[in-house]
Amino acid sequence: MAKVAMVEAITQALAYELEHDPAVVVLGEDVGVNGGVFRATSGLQQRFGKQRVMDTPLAEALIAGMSIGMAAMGMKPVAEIQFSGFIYPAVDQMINHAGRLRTRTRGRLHVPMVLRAPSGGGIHAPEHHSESNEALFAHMPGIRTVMPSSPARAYGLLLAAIRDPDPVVFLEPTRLYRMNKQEVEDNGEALPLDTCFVLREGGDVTLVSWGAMIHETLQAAAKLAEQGVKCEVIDLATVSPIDFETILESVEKTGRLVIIHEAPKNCGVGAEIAATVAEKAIYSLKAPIERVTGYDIPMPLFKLEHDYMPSVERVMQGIRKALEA
Amino acid sequence: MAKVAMVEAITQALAYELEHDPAVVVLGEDVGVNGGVFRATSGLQQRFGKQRVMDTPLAEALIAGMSIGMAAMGMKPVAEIQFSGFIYPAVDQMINHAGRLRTRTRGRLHVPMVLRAPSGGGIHAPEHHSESNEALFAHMPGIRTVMPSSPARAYGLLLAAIRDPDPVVFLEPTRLYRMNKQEVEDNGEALPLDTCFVLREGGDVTLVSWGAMIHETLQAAAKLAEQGVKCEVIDLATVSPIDFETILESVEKTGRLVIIHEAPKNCGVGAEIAATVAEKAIYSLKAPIERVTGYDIPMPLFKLEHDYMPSVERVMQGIRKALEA
Amino acid sequence: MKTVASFEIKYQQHLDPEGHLTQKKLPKFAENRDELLKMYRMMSFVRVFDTKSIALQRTGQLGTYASCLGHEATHVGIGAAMQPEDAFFPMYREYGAQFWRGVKPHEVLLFWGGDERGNNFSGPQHDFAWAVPIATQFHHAAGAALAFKLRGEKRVAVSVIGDGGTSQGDFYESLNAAGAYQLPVVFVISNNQWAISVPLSAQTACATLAQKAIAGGIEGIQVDGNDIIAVRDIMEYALDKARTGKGPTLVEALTYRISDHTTADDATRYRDKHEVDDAKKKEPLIRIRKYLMDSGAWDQQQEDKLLAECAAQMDTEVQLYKDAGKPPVESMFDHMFANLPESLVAQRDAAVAEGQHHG
Amino acid sequence: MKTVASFEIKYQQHLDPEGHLTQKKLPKFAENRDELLKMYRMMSFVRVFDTKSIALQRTGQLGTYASCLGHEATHVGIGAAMQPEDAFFPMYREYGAQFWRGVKPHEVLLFWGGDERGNNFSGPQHDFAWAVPIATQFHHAAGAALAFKLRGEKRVAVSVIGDGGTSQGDFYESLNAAGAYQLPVVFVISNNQWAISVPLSAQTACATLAQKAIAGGIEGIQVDGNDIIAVRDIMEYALDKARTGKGPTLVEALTYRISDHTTADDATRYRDKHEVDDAKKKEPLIRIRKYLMDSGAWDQQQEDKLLAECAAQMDTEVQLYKDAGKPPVESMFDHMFANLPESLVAQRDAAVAEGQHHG
Ligand SMILES: Cc1ncc(C[n+]2csc(CCOP(=O)(O)OP(=O)(O)O)c2C)c(N)n1
Ligand SMILES: Cc1ncc(C[n+]2csc(CCOP(=O)(O)OP(=O)(O)O)c2C)c(N)n1
Ligand SMILES: [Mg+2]
Ligand SMILES: [Mg+2]
Repeated sequence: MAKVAMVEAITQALAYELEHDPAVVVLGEDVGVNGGVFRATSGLQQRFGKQRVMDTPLAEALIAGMSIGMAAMGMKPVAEIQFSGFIYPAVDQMINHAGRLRTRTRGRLHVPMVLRAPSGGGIHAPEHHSESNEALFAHMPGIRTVMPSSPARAYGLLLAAIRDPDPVVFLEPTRLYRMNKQEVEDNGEALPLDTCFVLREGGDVTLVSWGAMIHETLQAAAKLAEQGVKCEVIDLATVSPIDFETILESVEKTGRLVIIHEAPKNCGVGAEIAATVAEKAIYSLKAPIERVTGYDIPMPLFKLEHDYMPSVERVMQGIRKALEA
Repeated sequence: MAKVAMVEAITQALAYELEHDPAVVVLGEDVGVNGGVFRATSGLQQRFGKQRVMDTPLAEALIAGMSIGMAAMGMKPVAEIQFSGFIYPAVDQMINHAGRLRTRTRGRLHVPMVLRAPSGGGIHAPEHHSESNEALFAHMPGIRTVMPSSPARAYGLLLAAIRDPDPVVFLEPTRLYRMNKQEVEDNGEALPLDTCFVLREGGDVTLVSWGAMIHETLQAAAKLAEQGVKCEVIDLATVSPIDFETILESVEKTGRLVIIHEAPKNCGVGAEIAATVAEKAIYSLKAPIERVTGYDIPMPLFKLEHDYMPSVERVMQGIRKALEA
Repeated sequence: MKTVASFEIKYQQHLDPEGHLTQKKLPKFAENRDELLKMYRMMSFVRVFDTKSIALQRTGQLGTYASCLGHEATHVGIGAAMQPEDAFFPMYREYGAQFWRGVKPHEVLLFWGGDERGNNFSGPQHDFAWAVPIATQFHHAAGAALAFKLRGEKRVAVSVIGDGGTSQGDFYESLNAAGAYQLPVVFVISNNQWAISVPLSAQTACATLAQKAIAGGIEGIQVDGNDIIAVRDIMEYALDKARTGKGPTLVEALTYRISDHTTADDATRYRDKHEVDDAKKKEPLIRIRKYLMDSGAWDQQQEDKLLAECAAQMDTEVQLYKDAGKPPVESMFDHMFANLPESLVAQRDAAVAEGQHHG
Repeated sequence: MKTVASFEIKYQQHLDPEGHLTQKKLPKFAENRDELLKMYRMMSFVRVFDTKSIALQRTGQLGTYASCLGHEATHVGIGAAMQPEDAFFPMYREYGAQFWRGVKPHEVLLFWGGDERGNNFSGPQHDFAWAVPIATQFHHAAGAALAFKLRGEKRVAVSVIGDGGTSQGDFYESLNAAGAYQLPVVFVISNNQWAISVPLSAQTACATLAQKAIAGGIEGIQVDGNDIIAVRDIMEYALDKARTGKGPTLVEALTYRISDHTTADDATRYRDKHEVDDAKKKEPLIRIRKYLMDSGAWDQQQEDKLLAECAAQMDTEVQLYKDAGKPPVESMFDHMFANLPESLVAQRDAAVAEGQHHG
């Protein structure tokens, strides 16, 4: 089995579903002959034709809105937004329609669509190409928000997202697109949504993260292991709705929680996790919950992007603080 | 001094600034001769003319984007979005430009605009007319989000918002527009932004709320006072950035915190407050922090809206839970 | 400078405000009296529905309601031209089109009465519910049309927008995409001259709204929206064109909002009485009734009978609406997702308990 | 059906690809050789800048960079027609216009080099920085124009968008608002035939992009965007019109993106070599150089000297860019608000400490 990078795993998942489900179509800006600016749809139009893999006019509200219309008519559109910093024109359609159509019609219509977007920083990109905005979608009722952190999870979760009968926002960390290749069996097996993945077990402190920051988190855990600290690392994966069961179980065991995310801190997904854990497991907590996050500023241009994004060092500091308290 | 309702206090603040600052203009859908669908701009066009109080074409992205252009050229636009459920097309302009222009240009340009919108439920309105979406804006760097809860605070905070050199999203609880008239001196005195207001002092439990829910919160506090429970009630007022100093001081005193908001719970502003308090004041906490909030569903049509919105009863239950823990 | 492109916008009318034919040749359907009568009956019912709904609102038995007074020809004309397998994407006042397609009047009342069950209606199951956020529905129609085209189905998506709605970006994006993909879609502008208090002249510098089609590279046609014959004629033309793969059309129906914007609005604040009086003379029922009577297809006795029937039917519908009661609390949660996540199960249970608590 | 509106789109060209005049009468500025030479010099510098910037990116000394190869006439034409007090709202590749207005080349390099200080530039202080989110800048231009109009200033806002950008709702909303308010604004479409990999024919069914003006009820003109004389001519016309209160214009400049979309793109994946070769024959420098040489205003010696000067100037600018170093960590925070909130002060201090920690 060949090792694949995350972006290839995504292409494989798309190809698998295009091949096995005639209702699936891929659409977005430059997803056709160009195969997407990150090549996530590379070769798909050539293989499945222009009826299945379609370039769209340059309009994100249109991409989301047309996907809703197609989905309600029984198709399964997998739409790409070129970068998550350009997803905002689609917000209206997502919150006012994608997340509401099923409940608005009391189940008569539903929206099996996926809105994919590369997300996050660290790739030396121009302004607006490095945004982390999962919290905006997490706050929207009726929508699932998913962020994979490895090729295998990207493959399995994307399959699940496409097959799910409800809308999923699928944010792909660009920084991981070509990192850490992995063997991924292209067998069409989906991974479960609404479930965390425990990537490393340990009894001293629980680390919850998602997307690209999983890597700084795992590195920090590995470094601390050398010093005898046993971290439990949880990949949130489905950012909303959150699988609190897994997190609470871990915190009950460790008594300490550090949440790591790249997005701004204020009202981020980390806030929800901290708030819920503080509510449900306060008596298990041996220390205040730490959040190691991006700052409450826009992602700066790239000369400073590494001063914005949590480094392994910052993650370790956060963990030490939680351990020492 | 005549008593005025919140909507009149808002009109007065707008009139005051229109009169005293030639840079101020009011714009939006139906704000002109019609005076806004809630009459918040009633009489202003008649008084200040069509050059100062302007109807716009029906396009929210345009309203926000033009306001940014005007503001950067030295005007102080106060734009109205007809209902906060229709604010989403403006999200792109707010997050990608209003909140970034100053830092993008390293201070060369800035955006002294206000984006006003009626917000929240309880007025028996059609779909999309009862939304609480302050958390979306709270998560956006570079933007202040303010929600008044009384005529006097609406007057003083709106003046402050208009005078502030940076963008402010000003969400007005429709449910309060005509409730609880109050004497408000039309003296042009602004209230401070970035500051909570302590509406009721008490040592047993801290209640933090904002907007319309302040009223259920105050009612709950009053009822519990009859039973000898002393609640401290804090009006958050500036929803972002949050004045944690006031909140932490109170929690250090009471040891118990209940947060009440109408918006959905998941990643709401309540999550941020709970997370930060749990981080900074965990050793003062005598009980888990309670959140009494809307559910993670869209505001239902009005037959069920009161089953969605936290009632006085639900607030009291939340407080009792915090007290009994 | 040389001219590199030129465009024309055409206008269609068959019946003038006096009920006289303005063209010699009638469209085929209009030669069939039964068909004309069927449309007239529906227009009449819609008017009764409208009057009664406003009365319900005024007496506290309905929430805010958007009247369709004056739009009957546009709405019924759209509905009558469509096939059941076509898909409809309304804004919020096209009851005439919806009733024609099988939506029940009490279902419309339920919606304005604050009850989502009204959207789980008896019309075609693929039809969309109202789109309150202005112009967003055009994208859904474009997407549905794309689905039909990709699957090779001979179905057409039809959506309606107001004159105010043509200022929204979504409107233009859809027109452009419909042109680029040559979608089987018909976009209708119900140009009733006002967007709440904003008159068309303040909304745009355009002389016609049909000309906005030029920006999408598609055909735009203006039609007398108070003339049921012209509306159905042009809609049939556009639907047939779409169905046979010849691309999208933008139809501007010229009509007038005789009522307030909604029951929450008071149009006397911003609108001249004379303008409204004038519009009342050109409204759609007068002319078709006159035409039918002049041509011997209709008389006062039939008219009286029809109105009585409409009133009776409406009474039944109002009763159905009132009998619906309050939906169960859990219904707010049950249709959020196909598979309700744990956190929502917990919230649902809490809400139900709370609901029982308060009775 | 009667015709109720008709429209025409005109096209302007003075210099054909061979450098021959296509019209007898030249615009006034073009009779002034010094002015033509000034524009030519700037176009030449821009090309040197472009070549060098791509080289910097290829050697890891610059981030992703958007080339302007082939757009020099459009960009310089826009800049040359504007007044300093006018306001410019660029997209992201109009260096020619920006340099003309006083932005320094090293400031542009700073931006693409990942440094916001490039946006605190030496051009007019009211000019906007790049707008990377496509089409959003049109609203800013409309707003600025509204400010100018309300204050009675004789200033014009000018914004540029790409052919792909004309599919965005914001584009149309601005055109419509500019028409409705009769704003002093000039909107320019830099139609370089491609939006990354999407050719114009897939972007829209429109034969011209200028015709999109019709949807806003404003004038639309097409111009040969590779002809510096025609671009400046039409821009002067549109600016004068706006400045004298006669309303907005949409100018479509027909040009071609000879380069990849950006240095992150590889156009050979999706674009035919022959098309590019063909475009190279029609590019803007050849024809104006030929015209100047034919008319005796320019010779090879001057050309060689100019290129040497441009190279030297560019070296200086590159050095300034490189010397800028990394901005201080606190600069990410210091311009968030006029009055930094407490929470940000704390975050700033933490970030600075962290930065020092890592050196
Ligand atoms: C996006 C959005 N903005 C604002 C509103 C509030 N609103 C409801 S109807 C209306 C006017 C619509 O006018 P028009 O499009 O002409 O349709 P009409 O009501 O006249 O049929 C407005 C502004 C809305 N529903 N959606
Ligand atoms: C809103 C938005 N969506 C997507 C992008 C990504 N993107 C950058 S440039 C581009 C193509 C632009 O094409 P065009 O408007 O023709 O301008 P050109 O680059 O050809 O000058 C795209 C899709 C963006 N910057 N903004
Ligand atoms: Mg209207
Ligand atoms: Mg282009």
